[in-house]
Amino acid sequence: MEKKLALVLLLAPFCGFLFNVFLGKKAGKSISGIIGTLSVLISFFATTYFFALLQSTGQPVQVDLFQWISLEKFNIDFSFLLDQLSILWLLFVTGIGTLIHMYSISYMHDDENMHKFFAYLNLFVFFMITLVMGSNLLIMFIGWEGVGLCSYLLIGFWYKNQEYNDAAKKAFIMNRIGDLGLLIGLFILGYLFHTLDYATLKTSILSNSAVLSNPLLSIAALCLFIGACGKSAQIPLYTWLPDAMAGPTPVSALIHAATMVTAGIFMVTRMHFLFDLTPYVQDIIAIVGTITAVVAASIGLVQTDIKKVLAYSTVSQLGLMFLALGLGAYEVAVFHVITHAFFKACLFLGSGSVIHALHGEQDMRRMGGLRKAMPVTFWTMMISTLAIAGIFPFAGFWSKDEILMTAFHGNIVLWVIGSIASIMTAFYMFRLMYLTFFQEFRGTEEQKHHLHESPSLITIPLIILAFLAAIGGLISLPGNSWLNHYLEPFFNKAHEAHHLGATEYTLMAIATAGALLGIGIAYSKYIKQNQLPAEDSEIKGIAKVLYNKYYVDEAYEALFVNPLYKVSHFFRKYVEEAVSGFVFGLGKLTNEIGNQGKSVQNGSIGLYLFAFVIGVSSILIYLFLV
Amino acid sequence: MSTLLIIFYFLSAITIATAFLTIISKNPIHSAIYLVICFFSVAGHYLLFNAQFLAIVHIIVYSGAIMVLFLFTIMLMNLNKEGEPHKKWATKLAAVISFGLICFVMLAVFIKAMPVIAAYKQTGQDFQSIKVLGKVLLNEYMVPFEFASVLLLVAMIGTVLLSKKEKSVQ
Amino acid sequence: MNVSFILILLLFGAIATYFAGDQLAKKVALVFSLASVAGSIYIFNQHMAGIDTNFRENWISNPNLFIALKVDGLSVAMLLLTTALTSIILFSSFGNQYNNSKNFYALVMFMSFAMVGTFLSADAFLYYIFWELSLIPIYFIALLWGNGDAEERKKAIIKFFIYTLAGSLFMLVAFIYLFQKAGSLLIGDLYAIHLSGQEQFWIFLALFLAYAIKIPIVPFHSWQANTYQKAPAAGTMLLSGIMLKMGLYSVIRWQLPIAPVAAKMYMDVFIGLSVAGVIYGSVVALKQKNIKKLLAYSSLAHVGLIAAGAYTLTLDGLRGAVLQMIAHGFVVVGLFFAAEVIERRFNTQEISEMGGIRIQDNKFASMFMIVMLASVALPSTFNFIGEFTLLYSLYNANIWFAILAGTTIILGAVYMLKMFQHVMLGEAGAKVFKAVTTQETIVFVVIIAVLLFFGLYPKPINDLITPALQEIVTKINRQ
Amino acid sequence: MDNILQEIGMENYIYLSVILFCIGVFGVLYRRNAIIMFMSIEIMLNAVNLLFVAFSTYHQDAQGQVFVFFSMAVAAAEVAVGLAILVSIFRNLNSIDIDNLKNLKG
Repeated sequence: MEKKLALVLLLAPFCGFLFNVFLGKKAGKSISGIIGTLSVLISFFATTYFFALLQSTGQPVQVDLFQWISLEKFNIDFSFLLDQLSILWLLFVTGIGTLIHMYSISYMHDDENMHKFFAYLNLFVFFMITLVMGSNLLIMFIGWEGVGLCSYLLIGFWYKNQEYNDAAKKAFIMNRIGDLGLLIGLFILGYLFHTLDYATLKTSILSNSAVLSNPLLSIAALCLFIGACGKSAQIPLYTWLPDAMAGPTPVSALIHAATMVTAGIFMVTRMHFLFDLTPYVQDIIAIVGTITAVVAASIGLVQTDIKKVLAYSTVSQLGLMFLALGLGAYEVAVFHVITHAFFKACLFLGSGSVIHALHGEQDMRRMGGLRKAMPVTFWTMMISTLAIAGIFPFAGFWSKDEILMTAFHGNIVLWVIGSIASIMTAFYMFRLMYLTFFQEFRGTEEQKHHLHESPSLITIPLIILAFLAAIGGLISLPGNSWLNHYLEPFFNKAHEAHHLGATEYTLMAIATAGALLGIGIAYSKYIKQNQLPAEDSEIKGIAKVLYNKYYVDEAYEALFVNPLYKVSHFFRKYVEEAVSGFVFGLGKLTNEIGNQGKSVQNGSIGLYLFAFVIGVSSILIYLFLV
Repeated sequence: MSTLLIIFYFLSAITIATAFLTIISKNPIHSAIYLVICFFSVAGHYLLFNAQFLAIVHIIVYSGAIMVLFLFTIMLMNLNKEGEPHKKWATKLAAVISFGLICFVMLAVFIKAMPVIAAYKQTGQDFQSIKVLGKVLLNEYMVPFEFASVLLLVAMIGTVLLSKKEKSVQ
Repeated sequence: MNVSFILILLLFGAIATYFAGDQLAKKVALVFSLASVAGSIYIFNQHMAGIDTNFRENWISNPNLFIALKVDGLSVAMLLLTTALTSIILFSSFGNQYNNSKNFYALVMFMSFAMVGTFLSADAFLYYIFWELSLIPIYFIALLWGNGDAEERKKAIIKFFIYTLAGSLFMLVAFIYLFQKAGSLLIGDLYAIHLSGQEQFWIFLALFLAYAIKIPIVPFHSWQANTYQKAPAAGTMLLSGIMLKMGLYSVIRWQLPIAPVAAKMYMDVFIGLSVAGVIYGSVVALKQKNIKKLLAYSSLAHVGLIAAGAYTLTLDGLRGAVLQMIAHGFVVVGLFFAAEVIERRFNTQEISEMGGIRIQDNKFASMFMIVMLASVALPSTFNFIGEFTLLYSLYNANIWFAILAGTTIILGAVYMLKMFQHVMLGEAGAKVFKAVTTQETIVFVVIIAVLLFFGLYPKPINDLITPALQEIVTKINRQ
Repeated sequence: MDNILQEIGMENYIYLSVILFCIGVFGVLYRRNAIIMFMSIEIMLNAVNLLFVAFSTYHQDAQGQVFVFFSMAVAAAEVAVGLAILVSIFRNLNSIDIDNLKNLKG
């Protein structure tokens, strides 16, 4: 029964995918969308069943299908595991997935390839479920690469535009760089422990104390983290995520905010027993996370494309999650993943609603004053913005506060930088809100004429998500955390409750004050002084550096891409020619020897006879005298 | 020094001298004449071995048939004059070198291969009379013998064909 | 019934195709090749059931040579691959009109015969004959039905022919030497002889030359790209799909077990060379403008990885190599067929002259994409199984090999996606892309089905090849 | 019956044959006249025949002599054919100088 239901959970989106691929066009847009949504909804219901089951029995469900890859020392099975962590992830993946599918029915309605869009989305959900449910690292890897593929397909959904295709390609390749790291990590683990199964891996790592001194263990952890960097857009592999905004907005919401990019966090949490044993790697994770958080936030300060702002905000928030991971506070990171999924999905969907209303306009300088025309969008986005800014009592407040608190206890520098990042977050999010919804509309007359609130298929998901963004913090209140309690069996340790002292309250106050500070600056700048971000050509000074994302793309281009192409050119032009020339040269040499030899064969019998005598003499000498 | 040895040296001297003269005579007719003498001396060697039959056959085949053929051909081509142009010195040098080389090599080979002979085998059996040879030839070597006749036949036909004047070619 | 009937079937098929006339030739060829597929499956069943289908007959008593065919997991796997791919290739060329098509199809069948013979032979002399025999049909196929300027083509094809022929002569020398030592060329006898390290080195090197040219391993690859480009699609598929595998198969079957000491001693050198080929092929592919050349270099990278895996001398490496050989066979046939489908319509191989195909024919784009993704080893495709196993075995040899060879994961994605982007995506160009025909679709569907099925469930192949490879590993580790 | 070699010695025959043979070789290389070259070849053949007979006596075996017979038969055939060829060459070229015969060059 469990096995069948688990397969239903896994395969429902896949069936949706197959339906949309083969019959979607014939079935029509509405049917295609409904089937797509339903298939994810089925998965969601199946997940809730497992959630309930887990709550009642407390036993994870393991589903073994068949042997997949055999190696000399061990086999890798096709099997799935439904434990606390994976069910938690599945809940919000399928839940938010359903909402976004629903949203897309309306959002993508004008697109001629809507059935394909739903096919890809379903495929994505399928791979995401595989990623989460896999009971060993390699099954996870199937999902890991699969979601990358879907991300590629969806970013390049409007494939007529080659720039979008470039963005899609970039995303895939950046991910692949991380994937290589991940694979190497897998190899090391396989080599050390002869298994890739989570449970077995855990017991063998924990039971084998000799391996602790093995530097390979740290290398493995580092390699896994490189993989996570690629998928979760951390420095140095983050540049694909902002570009990925080329895809349709629901894609940005689902893949590039709520689910796929959290796969890195999922994986690190999964392998927490490994990272716990490698403190150096944990330090690296924390530092990388913090730097990413502040760098991405600083770039977000000056972006003018509404989706780019959200994208950098996502990178920054992911950085904060990695900060938590690096400090060993996995449950805190998970908490932030969930709240972030709520409010960021809501923000993206809201921005999608705005873009939809403006017929594709994404530049905030051409927006403004939409508050009245789109009240539902405005209020839902406002709630989410408050949540991401960390205002009491919205969800973001609790989760971000926990991260900063952990940072404070871990290392004061990390805390300071993290706090700066969150102040920046408050600033640019409110900048976004002010520019989009307040003051006067700055677009064309025609756009103004068509301004309207989005249909209910779009607003309902927004409302639900906003609601979740508002109250999501309840699942893990300090001192009495349901989430921590829920995850206890997974982490295999009783969670020591924070006891809330004066320090904690002070920290909360500082965080709130910081957020308010950010909001205040934004208010004074964009409401009081009514400033507008400068046009592209007028951006100067440090803002220009920020606007151009610290020229990281250009640097990568100059450092890696161009040399690679140069080498390729060199190989193709010269080395290939040389090798080929060498071979041809051998042929020519033979020819030349033949030509020279030809003149000896001049038909003179005397010469032949002479050669003959010499030959006979040589043979005789060789046979009898040597 | 026994008589046989004297005869041997005498015959050998004739053989080598005439062979050499054959080679260096300017006039082909002279060469042919010297060759005949050379063949006769070789026949003398055969007689020395007591191989009378072979000696006779040798005289008939070589001195008789082959030499007559040679002479006829020379006459036919009207070559009885000393008109051969000289070869280049390089060719001559090459000839001398190969002569020396092959001479040296073969002698070296034979000397190296020669067993230390204390006494020669002497079975006392008759092994080279016509009677014995005939038996060997027609028993053990029956098939090659027949083939030799075929060979001669073929050679005859071939010769006729080759030396026939082609009518089509003017 | 022993395995020789498949050879007879294929040879007879070639003859029958020739006499069937231009009209019927392709159908006759397809029928016979499908029959050979059925025969291979029969052999597979017999083999799995443990029934001996080996064949051995005295051929020449002095020197002591046999007509010996060996059926073990490895050769059955290659047999299945060859017959299946031959059918696919034959079927895929139905869309082309060839002059003298009876000659063409008969040659393809004959080539299949020779290649199957190579895979099955258990006597080095027989093996050598088949090995060389397979060169003749492909030479004519490429020369007579190829594309591009006739002079240029002739140059490229003759280069290929002489190059590979020269390589195999070294192999012949090695076998003659081995014959003197062993007194027979039966594979078992060759495995059993004891050679000194010095002798092994030279034998290994001679065989390496033959195989390195065939596979090809950098720097012996310079025949490849041009030949692939000039040969007709079917010829390219035969070359890249099956003929390359002859080299790889021979490494596993002949080279490693005959000269294991040398193989171990110089393991790093040969792995290094192969890995260099991986990187080199990938990097060169980045800048290719001709689609068939690009695929040729990508193939170079992939087979480099396979060879590297085989030279690790571990069960994992060999198993990965065989799995990847099969997977690569299907993928590369699919890719070259896709190139051919485009060429049929656009009449060009230049990537710059393509583009906007997806918008015109989405079905083709999807199928091409799946094959391409398999080629970059996306998990759940067959190639991933092979590549994962290979990289894992390389890791066990040396972590740097794994990392360097692993760059193919990245670079492969770069050049393949770039190619896909410029060939398939973008606005529709001036050229009209007619929708793929049913016949073309069937080819793709078969290939994709194989790739996905074994990507998820490789156990049948695994069970087939593992005992045979285990035995070879034991042979390698003897003494 | 006495063995003649007892008196003369095997090695003397060998020397004689070798010298005769070498004279033949020398003649072939030295002369350009095809007929003389032919004669040189005959000298070489004779040298070999002589050695055959010598060894036949040495081994007290008739086989050597049998071979001489065959050798003579072959020589006869060879001379007949060879001279016929020469005659036809002479007819065509009006010369039998081998330096003029360069058709072997191909």
